[in-house]
Amino acid sequence: MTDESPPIAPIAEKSRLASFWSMLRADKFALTAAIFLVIVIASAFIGPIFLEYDAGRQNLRGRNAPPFDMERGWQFFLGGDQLGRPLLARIIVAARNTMMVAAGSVAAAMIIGATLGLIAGNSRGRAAQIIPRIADVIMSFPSLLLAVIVLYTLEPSVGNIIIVLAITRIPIYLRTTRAEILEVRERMFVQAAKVMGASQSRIVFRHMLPVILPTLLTIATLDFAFVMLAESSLSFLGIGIQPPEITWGLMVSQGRPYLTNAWWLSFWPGLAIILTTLSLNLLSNWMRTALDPQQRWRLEIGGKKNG
Amino acid sequence: MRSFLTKRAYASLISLLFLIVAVFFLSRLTGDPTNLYLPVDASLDSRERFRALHGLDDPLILQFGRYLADLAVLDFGDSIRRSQPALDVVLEAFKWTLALAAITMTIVTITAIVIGSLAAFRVGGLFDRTATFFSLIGASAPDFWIAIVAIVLFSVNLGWLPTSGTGTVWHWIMPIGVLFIRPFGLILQVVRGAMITALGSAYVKTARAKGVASRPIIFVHALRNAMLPVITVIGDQAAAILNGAVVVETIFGFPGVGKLMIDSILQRDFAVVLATIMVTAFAIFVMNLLIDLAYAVLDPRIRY
Amino acid sequence: MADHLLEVQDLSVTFHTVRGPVNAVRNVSWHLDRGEVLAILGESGSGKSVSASAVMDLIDIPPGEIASGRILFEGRDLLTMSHDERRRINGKRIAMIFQDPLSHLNPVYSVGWQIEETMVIHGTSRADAQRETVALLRKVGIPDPEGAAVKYPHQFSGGQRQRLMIAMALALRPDVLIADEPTTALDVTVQAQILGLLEQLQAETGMGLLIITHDLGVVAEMADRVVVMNAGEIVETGSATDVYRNPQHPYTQKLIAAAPGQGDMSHGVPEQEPLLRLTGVKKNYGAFTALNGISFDLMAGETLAVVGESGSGKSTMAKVLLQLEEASGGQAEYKGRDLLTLSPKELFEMRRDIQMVFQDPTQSLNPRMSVYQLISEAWVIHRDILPKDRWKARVAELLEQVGLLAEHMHRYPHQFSGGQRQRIAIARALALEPRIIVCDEAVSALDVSIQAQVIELLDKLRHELGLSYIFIAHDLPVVRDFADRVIVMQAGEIVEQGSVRQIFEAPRMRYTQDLLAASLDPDPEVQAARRNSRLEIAQ
Amino acid sequence: MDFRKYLYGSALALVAASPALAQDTSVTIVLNEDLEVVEPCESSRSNIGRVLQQNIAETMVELNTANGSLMPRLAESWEAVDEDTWKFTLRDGVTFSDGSTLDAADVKHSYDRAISDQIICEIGAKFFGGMTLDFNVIDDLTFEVTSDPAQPILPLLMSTLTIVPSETPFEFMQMPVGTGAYVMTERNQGQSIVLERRDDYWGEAPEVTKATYLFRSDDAVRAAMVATGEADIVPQINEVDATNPATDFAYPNSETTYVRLDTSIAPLDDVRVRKALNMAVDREAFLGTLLPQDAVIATHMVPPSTLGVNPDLKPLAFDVDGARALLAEAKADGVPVDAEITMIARLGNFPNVTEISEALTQMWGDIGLSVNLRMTEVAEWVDLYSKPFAEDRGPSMVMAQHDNNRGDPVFSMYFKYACDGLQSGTCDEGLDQMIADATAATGEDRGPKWTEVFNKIHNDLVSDVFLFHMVGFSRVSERLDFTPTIATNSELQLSQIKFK
Repeated sequence: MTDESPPIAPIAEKSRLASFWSMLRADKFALTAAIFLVIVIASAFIGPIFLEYDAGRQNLRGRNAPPFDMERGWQFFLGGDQLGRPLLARIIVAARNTMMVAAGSVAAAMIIGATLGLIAGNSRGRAAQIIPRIADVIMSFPSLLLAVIVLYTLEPSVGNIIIVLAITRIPIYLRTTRAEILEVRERMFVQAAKVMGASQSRIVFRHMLPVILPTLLTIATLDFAFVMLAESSLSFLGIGIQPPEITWGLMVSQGRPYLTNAWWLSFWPGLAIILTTLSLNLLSNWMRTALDPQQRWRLEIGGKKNG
Repeated sequence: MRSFLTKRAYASLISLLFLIVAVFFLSRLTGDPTNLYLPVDASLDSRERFRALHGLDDPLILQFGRYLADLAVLDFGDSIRRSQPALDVVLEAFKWTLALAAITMTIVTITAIVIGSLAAFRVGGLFDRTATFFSLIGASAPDFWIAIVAIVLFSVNLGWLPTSGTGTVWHWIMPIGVLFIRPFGLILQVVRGAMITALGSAYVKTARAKGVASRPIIFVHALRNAMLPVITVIGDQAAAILNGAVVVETIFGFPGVGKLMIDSILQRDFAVVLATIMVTAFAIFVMNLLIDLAYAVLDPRIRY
Repeated sequence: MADHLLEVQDLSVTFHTVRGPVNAVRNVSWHLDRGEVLAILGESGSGKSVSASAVMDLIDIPPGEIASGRILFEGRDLLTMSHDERRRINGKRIAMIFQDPLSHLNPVYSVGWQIEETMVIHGTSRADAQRETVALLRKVGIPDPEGAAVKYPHQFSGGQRQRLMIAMALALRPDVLIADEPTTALDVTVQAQILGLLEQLQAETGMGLLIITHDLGVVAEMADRVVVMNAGEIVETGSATDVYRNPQHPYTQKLIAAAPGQGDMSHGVPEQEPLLRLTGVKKNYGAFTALNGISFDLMAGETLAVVGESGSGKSTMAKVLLQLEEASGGQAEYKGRDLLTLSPKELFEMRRDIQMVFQDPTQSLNPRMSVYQLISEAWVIHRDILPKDRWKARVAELLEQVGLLAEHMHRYPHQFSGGQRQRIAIARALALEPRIIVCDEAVSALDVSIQAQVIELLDKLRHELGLSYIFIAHDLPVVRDFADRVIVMQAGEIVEQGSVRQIFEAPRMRYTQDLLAASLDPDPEVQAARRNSRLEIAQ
Repeated sequence: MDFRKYLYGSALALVAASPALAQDTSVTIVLNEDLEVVEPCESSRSNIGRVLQQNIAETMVELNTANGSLMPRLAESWEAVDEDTWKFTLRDGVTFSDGSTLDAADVKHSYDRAISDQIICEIGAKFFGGMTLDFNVIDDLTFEVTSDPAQPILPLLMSTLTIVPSETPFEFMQMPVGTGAYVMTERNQGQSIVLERRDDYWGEAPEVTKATYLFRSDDAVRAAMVATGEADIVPQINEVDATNPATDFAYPNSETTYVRLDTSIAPLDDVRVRKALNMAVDREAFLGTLLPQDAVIATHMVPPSTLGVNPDLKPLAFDVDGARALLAEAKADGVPVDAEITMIARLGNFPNVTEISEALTQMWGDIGLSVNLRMTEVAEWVDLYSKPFAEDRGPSMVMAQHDNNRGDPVFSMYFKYACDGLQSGTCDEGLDQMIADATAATGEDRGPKWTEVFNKIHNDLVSDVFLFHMVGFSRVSERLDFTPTIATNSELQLSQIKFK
């Protein structure tokens, strides 16, 4: 390949959004996943506005209504729960809390963990020694105890569950960020930036962070799933979110006693968790490619071929 | 090696001390064990006597000092609930958790490595896609849900396996099976990724040029190189089980530290909580040492 | 026809990629006889290694596909054999060594084990293999062969690793040895030793040797015949001497013309007050002394080359000068100030004046930034150079100045070839309008023809902008063409410095003489003469 | 490591067809939680009592829960000497499992242990607080007990005191010793306890020779274990799992659920609001839905078989409009009915507690009250349920479950209704006096006096929202002849289990 012939034809300049869209269309799995997630997020935003009342309305005499029965209205399409409330409506309404808990704790953990990791990775002083120890302590601190402490001293609100889950996830981001920074800070382009006189903060935010961000985002999408399951386990142990708040995890946990005679109570919210997790995994694979200029062509080319 | 060990032990000890302080004081925020231990209609007088008996009426800092002094002579205090030395209670439970963790992680490691390596050998093939898909699905389902469904299916409906308990090998199958799923999915992905890298590396090309057959290339040349990131994840997952597989232990009536931990937290049996944390922290410390040792064994470039 | 040892006939290999099928090689034919050295010469991407990979069954199918052709080994077509059959030939009858032996040796097994493995899989007993391994190690010149066998690849130097690779390849006395860029990235003196070893071993065993290289010097030193490849096709075949003396194809002509070390040497810049003066610069890493009192001057508009083998302290000197590493002692006087003791603010100002171009543009350009972002970052950092509304125009201007197009500014580094990337890196350095550019092996990773183009560019910019270069290189011919003055470094010290003519025509120090002697000339006759004189000296 | 033992063991177990029951006369019982200690003086805890009470450690007197009468057990007879002294005569020839013979000193020692400062036993704290008993040993088998203040129901109290040998030290036993028909032969913490029949028991030898207790906290698992043949008796299963009429029995478990109202804080200090709260609850709707069909709507704090219960009391009828009218009336008088009321319930208190709380919250919402549900974990709930209450608390209601299977209201009423009662949300001087009178009353007098107390609480004060007398479900293998009763909640006498 000679110097003067560019390896590929020039790419038409597209807006970032449009190019992302075409890359998304190139990956059918990721597209499906994205559509599903958009539906979930839309449910989280507008669902409670329209369905909050229906979702909370009990009907003790019509409990555990079986699914796929359209007579009682579309909201009962997935059946009714142990208090006769429509499952479909409840799943839609619960999307908000579920997403808030998962997104909130993952975002908080990522921001705090990555910040500490950046400090630990870039500092050569005492912080580099102390911060990893903090991670160790958090790692060994039993999350159940943390949950009970918060539950007892505060109250089991969505916000506090976010605190509990966020704290337990901080070490992952802290350790990953630190390890990546230790590697990235030796890279040639960081040196190049230094030679140009770039400030430390510019090097960190403009050069290091974009390089480690895909890794962090990949972990975050996987963590998102993990947090949903952890929240569900806390509910199972009785130290998670409490009714009348609802989350998918709580619904699975509450439906558990009925597994043998009304499977749909825990099945549908469980399916919602599985599908969301799966979608996030697929999307994270896609995102890893899309965010990497060196890999992006796979999707760009694919998009043209398919489009 | 010795200085490495000392340094590690020192760092762990400091972390552990922080942890003890944090757990000791934070756990006291969760209320007085007296109210939980005595019946709701016990008189205020008997409550006072109970507090005095267990030293709960002393200032917190005094209680902590006493605890540390006892700890210095390896006395972990007594369980209020069980009126036994806390360490005995914890070690008894830990035995079970250790067995569970060891067996589960051994099976997970072997299967994940074999399946992950084969998936990496034909990336994008049918085997690869199937393995990835099912490992993802399995890892996405709440574990208590899987556990109950498994009991209903395998014990009640099919009658193949006992529901719970620890009596025979058959009793271990379902708890291990449920615990297996999540680390398996994760480690499978890591093995697959690391093996794809390793199989694409230059030394594999050399091996092929030497005339080495496919199987030794995968399992001798590539695998040992791919193991480093895998071992890290194995360690993390094993630590998670050692810290207590609460849900699985609760459902299958498995007397491990996870169940002990949640019980003693809910019952405010602080000595047991602290002893549990210390025992598991020690176990994880030892395990991390073993992992570092494994690094050094697997990769001659690593020396401590 | 069938009397050739190894013969490739009409080989075409296609790779199916997401971007569609790519023809890696088309209708390639060559042959190799016993006792002969054939070189395949080509630049990166020419497909020069593909036919060798096909011989070794190293092409993954899919995505690769052998579209046509035959590969006859002793008259039998390898391509129609089963994998097992080919496995039995690989390593035993045909062996191969590679560029970059560190990554081609398995890092987690001892070198003894790896050499034994070759023998064991082809039927030697473990005990015999162990004995043989020690003998092999001794033969390829590894000191303490018994001890070396239980060591691991990372415990050897680059040259020793290539010797290990050779030992492994020769374990079963193969009929054919394929050496793919065997000496690239090695120091010149080590390169000469390795090539000497290959020559010697070939003479002993009478095997056919196929050398794949981009380096005319290696061809000149080694080859009986040469096959020149470009863009997947053979453009020219012939005896090494014929092809060099009388190239037929325009590509070959261009390639030979681009070979460095043939032009006029500089007469130097006029005597003047130095722009930069280093005095007694030291750098220690713990007990290890990386720089031991480096002193030199740099004039305005001058190209000062720093040569030496790896580990001589060349790059450390650059890092210290640019304050990427803190000096342990000494001064670097620039514009009346000591660069090594600047305050952060002064340092920031100094950054504008002294810039650097790194060896590997793939690594020195942030892969997640577009060309526009990469170049304009200079003005983000140094706000007073250029108002923002002129950035775009200036980036376009700079890109054109380094021989790229303005419309390239929205692309990302990976979309360019190696040479183009180095041009981007140069444009980035120019964005700050520096006085001095430190080029740390800036052209070493590039193909010959591109190397020449980049050197030409640097030369042009020097004249246009009055730049000074500190040109760190291990490749002497390039230095000969480009430098005004030369510093020779060894083990952290300057052993000799002088004008380029002085160094190349009358080197005073033994070390410099050795360096020059080890350097390969693209002319097979020159190289043959040197070889003879070496032999005479040895005798 | 133990696991190896299990590997070997499993090979044998396989041959023996895995979970089959080894002997015909042994039973396996699955409980929901392990015994933290195996100490007879703790056997008023239901998890401990179910294993130890009467099986290992016996009492002098046994309460017949069917009719509230007292039966002799280790004491052959008793009589009141005067107002505050009772005389007991012990059965002759009773031996402990350690070989020693039962005598009056053992009884005294058992009492001393129960109220000791050194071990704090639950029996002492629960039944013998606020009184002193003085033991006067007459001979080996006879003694007199003098109480201060006078205890008209002293024999009933003695039905709670488990008797241990006088050699027992003042620390919790690791191997319980008692006069019962069984001894503990094996204890694996967190997993199992094995009791085996004694040969030298004073009474008739029970049919069951060996009982293995297993501990499983998950409801579904426990139920499944009888279905799969791994166990014979599960005293507590979840109602939703009680699907097989051949094995699953409902039994009244002596628990009463109610919502305690804090009547000292507005708007709950207004009786109209309290009435409205009662009228808003559609109790019938719970039966057969969130609660078993067999649960009984409650009007008392104690089960219907208790002394003094007035069967004529009827709950306030479900009447949403009436409740709204009452609230409007109260509002007109300036009662802050719009104030947010916190409803506190305890996680896992009883099956469906969360759902029932949610349903109640909605029902109260339907009459226009603003009720906020707060599910808490047990420790916090105990704090909120018991005095001293927080100073700055808002209006609150606590859902609770109360267990009185002793047949006499005295074990409930002071705690739940007196001004100084630890869990009382009420303070009424008249009621205090009536409770004191009834407590002191003896003989025929006692029942009617309690009835007056019940009437006042239910009709005048309306100090709670009574919900239900609960039923539990148990699953019993078809090979056994055993029917759970109201006593099953706190004790499970192996001697009552017969084989078909």
